[in-house]
Amino acid sequence: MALAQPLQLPVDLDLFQGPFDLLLTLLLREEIDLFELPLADLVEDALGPTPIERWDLSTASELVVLLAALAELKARRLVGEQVDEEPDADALEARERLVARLVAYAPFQRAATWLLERFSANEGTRYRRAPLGLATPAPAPTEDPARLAGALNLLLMAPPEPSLSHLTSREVNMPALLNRLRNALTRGRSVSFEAIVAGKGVLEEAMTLIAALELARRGEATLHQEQAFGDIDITPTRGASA
Amino acid sequence: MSELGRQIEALLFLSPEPLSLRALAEMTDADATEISGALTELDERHSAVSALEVAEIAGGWALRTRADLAGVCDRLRERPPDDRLSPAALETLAVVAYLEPVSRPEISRLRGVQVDGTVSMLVERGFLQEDGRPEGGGAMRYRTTRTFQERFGLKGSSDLPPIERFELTGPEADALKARLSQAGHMDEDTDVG
Amino acid sequence: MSELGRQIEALLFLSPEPLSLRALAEMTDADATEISGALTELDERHSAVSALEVAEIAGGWALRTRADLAGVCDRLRERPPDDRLSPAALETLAVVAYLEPVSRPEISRLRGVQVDGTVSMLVERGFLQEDGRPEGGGAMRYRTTRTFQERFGLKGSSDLPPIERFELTGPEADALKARLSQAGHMDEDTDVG
Repeated sequence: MALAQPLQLPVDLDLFQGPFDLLLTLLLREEIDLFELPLADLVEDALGPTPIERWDLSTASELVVLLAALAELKARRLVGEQVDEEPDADALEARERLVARLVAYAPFQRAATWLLERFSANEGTRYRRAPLGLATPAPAPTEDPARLAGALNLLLMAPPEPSLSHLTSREVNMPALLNRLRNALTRGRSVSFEAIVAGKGVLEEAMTLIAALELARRGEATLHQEQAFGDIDITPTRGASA
Repeated sequence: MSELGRQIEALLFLSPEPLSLRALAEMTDADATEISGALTELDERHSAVSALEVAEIAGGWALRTRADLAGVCDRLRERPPDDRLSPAALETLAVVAYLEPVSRPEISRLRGVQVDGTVSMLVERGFLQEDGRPEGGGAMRYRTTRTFQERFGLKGSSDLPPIERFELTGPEADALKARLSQAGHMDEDTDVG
Repeated sequence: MSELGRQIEALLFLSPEPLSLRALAEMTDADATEISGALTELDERHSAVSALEVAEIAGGWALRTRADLAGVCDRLRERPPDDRLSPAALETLAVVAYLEPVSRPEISRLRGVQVDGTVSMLVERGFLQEDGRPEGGGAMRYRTTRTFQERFGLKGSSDLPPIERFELTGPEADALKARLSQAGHMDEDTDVG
């Protein structure tokens, strides 16, 4: 990597960050004419109320002393004076101190250039900044989502047809029972209720009883029961049957 | 990838800051050699095709997005409007990075300017932090931060070139002195006024 | 992996919350079909060996660590956070503890640095609390909390070690000195200089 050359700073008054920049520029870029530098403006900017970085007062005063001495030398030369002598002692001292500080500071200026390269080189990478709490890993599953589907499916299924098996396995209807009773009564003088319903289901038994009661109501038969819960004799009424 | 590699990937992914070898070792019950091996393995797996890379940075290891994806990343997370640093800010950072902990008056003396505003700005942007006052009182001293190391791609606070490398060479310093002595004595021919 | 896949990986990696298909599409200038394809591709690349997985969660897509790594992730979470007080925090706490109630501008003047960030952080961490504005208006003032006292093992707000040296001079310093003595933190005749 090439080291930044503090001796080759760009000449741009807006870029002066401090007295050292100005000093370097003045000393090392001879094409800047001292008289072209708006010295008063520089000093005012540097020490005024609103600079980004006000010049350190002692540094600024040393620089001003030096600049004044240089300006004086130059002015005398311009009017044709022979100028051999050194600037005055103050200016010499200021010069020594400034050079020493310049030499001491130069490494940091170069390091700043190195930092700038790093700054640019690392511009693209981005770090994750999610707080730890937010970055919850997937918890180990303790429930099977299939159970959810199962639960909903139960709600979505059509209800089963109610079973009629406990009621009857066969068609039972009243007109058929009445006809069966009437047929039985034509064959004998009387029939036993129990004989008729033997082997039938409870429902058919109950409906046969209702059919017998219906025949009695219509006057086609009489019912006789010897004792409670005993058999019932069903006897056709004389002349009632066809 | 090894189980240790997977564990390290998970840790680097979750951690909001770079993790040191030691921290990784503690959390995975592995030793430093194993960790280093797993980091290499992890980096190799990512290097081929991934948007991510394993980086040694700011005193530890981190997963980060690759530089070529900066464009799309900025669409998610806008960069601060002025991400640039002025020469004044860079020089101040250089002084602090090499001399830390160092106080504002010390930086000022070295730079020849008052640095209060610049230091405050650098603290605000997270590149500098306060580091206490010296025993016996005195000005607050500053040091660079982990953010500084991350942003400048430094592995740690000592990951800087030796300052000697930046010093003016003897001849350079002598030339400077000579030039200054000659200033005002420029050759009449070149002097057009 | 496709460039779109890489972009999406970077976005999911950086985002602290899941990103919707629409958000991903906007940031990558791709359409939903392309995004879905790239998500599948990304998931496949991660599924084989990675510690991470692409998950559709809470209305969007996210990268997250796999469930089988919960153990090591918990060890990261359980690590004691670095909650040491920075020098800036300690000094700010000291100013508030001895002078409370005290405003940010007052702390700032005494410390010679901006304290907004530090005060906010201390409020967030429960060491400081707001204590109202002075009669007639002015900046919000702060005082220390019970948490602060517990952390420092103090029995109460007046249970602070006495100030034994006071070297500042000037009108502001005199006012400061009066305030410290009134609060019982310093003897009237404490050595000046």
